[in-house]
This record gives sequence, C-alpha cells and structure tokens, in this order.
Amino acid sequence: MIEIRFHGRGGQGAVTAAQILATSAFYDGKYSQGFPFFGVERRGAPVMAFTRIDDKKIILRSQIYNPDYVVVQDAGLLSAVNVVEGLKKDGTVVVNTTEEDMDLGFKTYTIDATGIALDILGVPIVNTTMLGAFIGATDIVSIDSVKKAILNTFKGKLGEKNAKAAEVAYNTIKNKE
Amino acid sequence: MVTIAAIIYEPGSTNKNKTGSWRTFRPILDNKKCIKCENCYIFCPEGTIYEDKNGDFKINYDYCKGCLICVNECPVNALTSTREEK
Amino acid sequence: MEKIDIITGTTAAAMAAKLSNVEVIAAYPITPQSHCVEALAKYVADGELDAEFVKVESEHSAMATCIGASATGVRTFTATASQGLALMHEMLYIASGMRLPIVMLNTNRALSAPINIWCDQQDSIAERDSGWIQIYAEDNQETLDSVVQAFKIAEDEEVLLPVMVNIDGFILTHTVEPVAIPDEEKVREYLGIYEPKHAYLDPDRPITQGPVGVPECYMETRKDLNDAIEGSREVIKRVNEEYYKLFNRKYGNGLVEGYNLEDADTVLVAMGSVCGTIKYVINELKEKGKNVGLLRIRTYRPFPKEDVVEMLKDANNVAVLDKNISLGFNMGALGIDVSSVLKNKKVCNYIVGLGGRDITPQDIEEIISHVEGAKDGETKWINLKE
Amino acid sequence: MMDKKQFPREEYFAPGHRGCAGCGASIVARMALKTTGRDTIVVNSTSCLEVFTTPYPESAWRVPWIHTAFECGGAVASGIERAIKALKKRGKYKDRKLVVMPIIGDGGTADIGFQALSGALERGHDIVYIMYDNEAYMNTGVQRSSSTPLFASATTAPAGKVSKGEDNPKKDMAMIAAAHGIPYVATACISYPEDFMRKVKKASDIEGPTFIHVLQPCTIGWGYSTENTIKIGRLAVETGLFPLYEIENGEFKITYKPAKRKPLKEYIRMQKRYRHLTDEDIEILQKHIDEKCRLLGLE
Repeated sequence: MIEIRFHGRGGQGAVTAAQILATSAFYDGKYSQGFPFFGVERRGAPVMAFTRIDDKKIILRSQIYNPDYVVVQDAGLLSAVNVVEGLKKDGTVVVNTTEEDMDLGFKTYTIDATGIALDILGVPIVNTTMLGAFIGATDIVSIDSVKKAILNTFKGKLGEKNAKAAEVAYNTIKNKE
Repeated sequence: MVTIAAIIYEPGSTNKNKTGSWRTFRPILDNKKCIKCENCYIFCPEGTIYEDKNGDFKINYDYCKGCLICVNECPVNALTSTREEK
Repeated sequence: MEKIDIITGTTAAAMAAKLSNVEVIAAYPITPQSHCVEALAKYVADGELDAEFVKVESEHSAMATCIGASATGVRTFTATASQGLALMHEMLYIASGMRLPIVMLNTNRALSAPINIWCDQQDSIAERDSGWIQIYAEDNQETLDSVVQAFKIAEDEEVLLPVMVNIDGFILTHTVEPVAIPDEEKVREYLGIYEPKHAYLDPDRPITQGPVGVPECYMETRKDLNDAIEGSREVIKRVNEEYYKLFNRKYGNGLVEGYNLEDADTVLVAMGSVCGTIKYVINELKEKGKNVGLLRIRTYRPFPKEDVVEMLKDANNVAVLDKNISLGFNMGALGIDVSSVLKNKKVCNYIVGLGGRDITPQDIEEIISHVEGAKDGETKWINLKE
Repeated sequence: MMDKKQFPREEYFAPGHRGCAGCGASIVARMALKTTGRDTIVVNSTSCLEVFTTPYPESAWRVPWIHTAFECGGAVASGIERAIKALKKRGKYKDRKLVVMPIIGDGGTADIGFQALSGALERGHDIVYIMYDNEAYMNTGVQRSSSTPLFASATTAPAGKVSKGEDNPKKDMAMIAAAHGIPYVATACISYPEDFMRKVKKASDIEGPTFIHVLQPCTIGWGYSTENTIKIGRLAVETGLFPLYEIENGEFKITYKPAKRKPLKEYIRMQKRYRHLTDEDIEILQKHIDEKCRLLGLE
C-alpha cells in the first residue's frame, strides 16, 4: 500500500488533489482512498489531505502518519509545518518552489508550479499542476489517468487547462531527470 | 385487538359516544316559531341540530350536551330551555 | 448496467436514495451530512430525480415533513447528524410509533458540549430505543447498498418501521473510494412503488392517524412495535440474501458479519468504519501467526442477540469497542449489550474514537493485548492524552 | 357572499366528541370542514381539539386526519402537500384539488409551532392554515400563551396582589403571517360564520399558503357560562378588540365594520379571567383598542 500526504492551504485544492489522485489510481485498475484531514480550517490556513493506493481493497480507516510521499503545494508552508513529519526513510517530497534545490533530508523534487499555473490557468491554484509534477517524480499512477480524472472533475475548458497544467508539470520533472 | 399504530379506520366513530347524558338543561325547539335562520344549526358545537325531511330543524338529544348556545342565539325565541329530567 | 465510480459516503447515500426513486425528501444541512442533501438537490435541479425536495427550516421539521409525506403514502428520505438527530429525537419516536417506513442517513458525529463536528456514534446510540432499525455501514459501498436495502426492509409489511443507516462522519462521509453503483432500473424494479396498506391520508378512505393512545391501547401498540422490530431480523436477513442474488454483494447474514472467527481466542466486537481498521490489524497479525477475530455488529437495533452468543461461543477474550459512552455506567452501549447476552465469558469494554480521535492500528493492537491479560468487566479508554 | 340559508348540510366533524359543552374549537372545525368538504386533509397539533376528538378507538373526523406532535403542524402539512404533488405525478387525484388544512391552536402556532409555521409559509406550500385562538393553553389548564391578551388572568400569569395577570399584549399572528408575503391572510371569529366560511373558501381556492386567525371563545379558560360562546365572540368584534379583516395579495381590507363600537367593559365583565380588573384597568385596555382601531380605520 502506498500512502501520500498533501500539504496545502485552504482553498488551494489539496483535498481535490488527493481525490483526483485516488480516482487516477482507480482508472489504473487499483484500489484507492482519498480523504481530507478532518479539521475546521478555513481559506488560507495550512491543510492536509491523504491518498491511499493499493492492489487490493483498502480497509484501513485511520489517518496517515507515515506516508511514502509528501506533496507540498506551497513552499511558504515549510516554515509553518513540519511537512516531512513521519515520512518513511526512503520517502520522497515534491515541493512547489522557485528554488532549484532543496534539502529536506529526503529525496526532494522541486518545481515552480505557481509559474506553470499562472501561465496556463491564469490563477495561482496549483493542485493539478503539483499532481502532474508528483506523477512525473514518482510514476505511481499513469499521467493519462491523471488527465482523465482531472477532465472528469473539472468540466469543459477548465478541465482541459488543468489537464494541460498537469502534463506540463509532469514533463518539466521528467526533463529534469 | 389494537390496530397498527392505533390508526382509526372508522371515520366519525365518536358517534358511538352518546354525549346527551352530559346535559343538565335541555333545549326545546318550537318549529312553529322557527324562522329557519340556521343560527342554531351552524353554532352548535356538536352538530346535533339537523334538518329533517320536511325542512324542519330538530335536535338530536343523543348528543346535545345542553350548552344552550342555540337558545341564546335564536333571534325569535323558538328555542327555550328546561331542566333535564332524569 | 452497474458501473463503478469513486465517490464519498454521502454521495453514495444520495445516489442510493436516487436509485430508490424517493418521492419526497425533507432535509436540513448539517456537517458532515450536507454533501448528501446537496447531491440530492443537484439531482433534482438537473432533472435526474423527480422528487419533491422540501428545504425545511430544522431537522425537527425535516422529520415532521417526512412523517406527513410518508403518512400520505409516498417513499421518503432524509439525512442528518449529531445535534440534528438530537433535535429530531421526539419525532423519531413518532415516526416509528406511526409505523412509517422513512429511511434516514445519519452521519455519525459527536454531541455537544463542547461542540465537535467529528465522528463518534453517541448521536445514534442516544436514539437506541426509538423503534428505528439501525444499520451501521463499514464503507461507502455498504452505505449505498444499505440505503437501498433499508427501503426494502422498512416497507416490508411485516416490518413497517423507519430505518436509520449510520455512517461514520468524515471517515466515510468525506472519503472517496470506489463504489459499484447498481443499475437504476434494476433497483427500481427490486423496490417497486411504495403503496401503504395501513397509513394513507386519502380523502377516499378517511382514517385518523396519530390519535390519543389511551391507557387501554398504548401498551398494545408498544408491544406491536417491539414485535415488529424483533421480527425484522428475519426480514433483514432475507433482504441481505435477495440483494446478494440480484446485486452480488452481501454483508454477513445482514445482522452481523464474522471475520476470522475460526480458532480465534480473542475476538473484537465493533460497529462501523473502525471494523476496516480492525480487519487490517487482524490480517497483519495473521501473517505473524496470531489469530484474532472480529464480530461486526451491522444492525444495532434489532440487536443480533442469538448471533452474538453463537458466534462468540469459542472466544475467551471478548473486547467490545464503543464510540460512545454511557455516562454514569462507564461503559459504551455496545459493551453493555454484549455483556448482557454473554454469560460466563470475559468481556472488556474499550471506549475509542470519541469526537474524532483517530483510531489507529496501534490502538487496536493495544486493545488486543489488553483484553488478553485483563479481568472480566474492565473498561478502558483508549488513546487518552495525559 | 354565502347565502345564510345555505350552510352546507354535510357533517365532517362527528358528534360524540369529548369537547366541553359550548366548545368554540368544535365550532371552528365544523364550520371549516363544511366549507372545504370531503377532499380535505386535516393536520392537528397537540391541543384540546386533538385530544377530545381522537381518544382511540374513536374519531370525530370524517376526513383524513393526522396528529404528530405539538410544534410541527406546519412541517407535517408541508410533507402532506408535497406527497400529494408526488402522488399526482403518479396519476392519483387527477383533476382534484385536495385541501391540506392544519387546524392548530394559538400555542401550537404562535409559540412552540412558530418556527414550523414560518417555514411552511415561507416555502410556499399550498395549505390553509387555521389558527384557532382561545388565547391560552386550554388543553393543559389555561396556562398563558403569547396569544393571551394583556391583563387576562391565566394559571401561569395569574392575577395576584401585585399582578394584573398577563403583562404583555397579545402577539399579532395575522400580521406576522402577512409579513411572509403570502397570498392570503385573514382574521375571523366563529360568531360570524358567513365571514369565516367565506374566508376559508377563499383561502382554499388560492394556490399557495394562506393563514386564517380565528378567534374562538373558551368557556373554561375565559370563565363564562356555556351559552355565551357566540355572544362573547361577537362582543370581541363589536368592541373592536378583534377586528375582522383580510389581506389579499398585500391589500388590506376590513371585512366587518361595527356600526358603533361597543365599550370594552361589556366584554370584560362577562369573563372571569378579567374579574380582577378595576374600571381604571379597563380604561387602559380601552385606550389600547382605540389606538389599534384608529390605525386600522375602524373608528
């Protein structure tokens, strides 16, 4: 079973990202769960969301304390939240930042997702962009499934733009490797 | 046997309950004086005053509780009251 | 045709209500239930569901409106949680007393004070004696299936009782996971149209519903009610089997589900989503060569007394998990019930997950090791902070 | 205008009920049902009317009738109205208008049932809501409600050495109902059957929520002898204490104007609930009425 934790700010779509990732895994023929950290956070506050992916039906219902992967949607969170808390030793972090390199004590990928989002979506909402980057870094689901899940989540033009943002981020990470 | 949810399937079944026994005073309607204004008919809380085949109003003493609203509301004193003899 | 979608528990319930062709919905939003009525409102707004949706001004009125509609002879649905369920309290007794087959989703949430929007099961446990059949689902698939089954059970002429389908707030209501959605036509054919033979406000057959239950009749109506909920066990089992034949999914025998009970010396008893986590731990322990069982109570009322006795006959350590607490008794409701039906057996009670306190695999392991060393009748609160 | 000689002869409210001799609530039910006829569904909240008409296994109702609890008549009626809509989609009651008629007391309307009433009116349900007002909780022993008038003695607002009874004026339910912007609101009194029944008829013909506040003297609660139920109601109107009006689509109209308003004292002195009042007290009440009548154009 793979466990992923998303860090974001209220209103940035971390929960939606967790759900889209769960849906993508499902399209890949896997079992999945996507759920928020159950809090009272409002827009702007640090929030978390989770995804579980497995080859068999997922029955575990606790929250995630030792994720395999962490996605940080906003580098500003790094000073407020210990984003790598409980991360498994061989875990991976993907951070939205303009910095090229970042040492968080774990295998870390960086990407300027805000730049991509502003470019393609026109708004600094990075959840789908970060999802693309995350898949580029980890390949835990196929980018085609992610795009399909995005298109099923956001209707019409909005979906197309978000799918494109994910794909651009995916390729950006791939090209770095 | 009690019905399911104590639902009452017999509409108007309180008519088994002869409330005429409650009476202390008995209204008496003199059809000769009656002008058929229907005051007694419409103001009766029991619906105990009815129009017979001849168009005369009658009191059903099975149910009349003897409130005497009818006596009070009759504009021509066609209704009077007397003490109930039991 | 059945299709699989990845949806939340609240959406699964709304979907089930839609599949069941409900005719009147009356509901008031409350966390963590709101997504259910929002989904239903959207189905109606999009013309996908031809139901009358009454946007009432409180949960009390939600249940009162459902009662009025059900007593007029249509299929009704509502959803609530926590304070909303507590506000309905009075009307719950009236719905069952009037023998109206209303189906309700309750998204389990703690009761105030202090105010807490997160999951525990105190809300529905507080309505234990209301004459409602209570089903506790373990996951989103069971949520959908249980709502459909609930209509079949509720409307059965032998039952005619309201049914409350309980799902854990946030843990199921806000989690997306794959759910198989049965074919709409097939569900509608299975349930048919609700046409009551007993309760109908119809000028062509005028009846009086909800009269004064004088002392000469009240006790008999309560006995009838008790007989109906007692008898509903057989109907629940039958519906579980019917449903399996048609839709290929079943939940134990409908009342309880045993998991790894064979040769299990230690058995946990629980309700709702925590059973998934318990199964997860059981699987892990099994790999390490340790055998622990689970008895999942699916219908809390009617309580599966005989199944509990039968299925726990070989267990020596029984650990009952409760996401509620009977204040002044220092036990949870399930613990009290299980203790009362199991004679001469060690039963310990574990108070877990109140007000959204997460229940982890470590907590389950702690319970297992505790019960194995404990004396009979102990109550332990799990994962309390110092 | 209904011809006085032609009150409908059908009785949908059976005799044999346990209402007090001279009961005004029974008169409300009888008159209302004579008006709306067999295609009526009655909703009662917990009240005198509910209790004395339906002790199992007997019912005084010859129309479908339901009672659930005290505070939810508006909500129960809402459910019935929507269920009828749903049934009509199935082809039932084709081309028939069913009247959903809550008949609910002042406590069940103005106090504990206020929220459910407001919800039902606001949502636009097609109902005829009749508030039968006897100005206190008569079912349980004459406790005050928000509909109890100023200076009336009630068991929870008793006149005493330092109290003149109820110390707040009556809540104006008709105007509150009208504030919901519903198509029809009226006041009525059982002493004016043509007026009341015409209003019920009008309300039942109107699509949408309608509200009729009908005053109904109560022999026990008000303290007068049984034959005076109608007479006292008439005095309430003739004094200007309880003006009869209707508000149709926002338009206010007095439906009965007394030729010359009678002095309030005549009304007050007939009732034991006011027996503690001095002439000065009555004068205060008289001033209140004069003021209200001036506002309504009833001088």
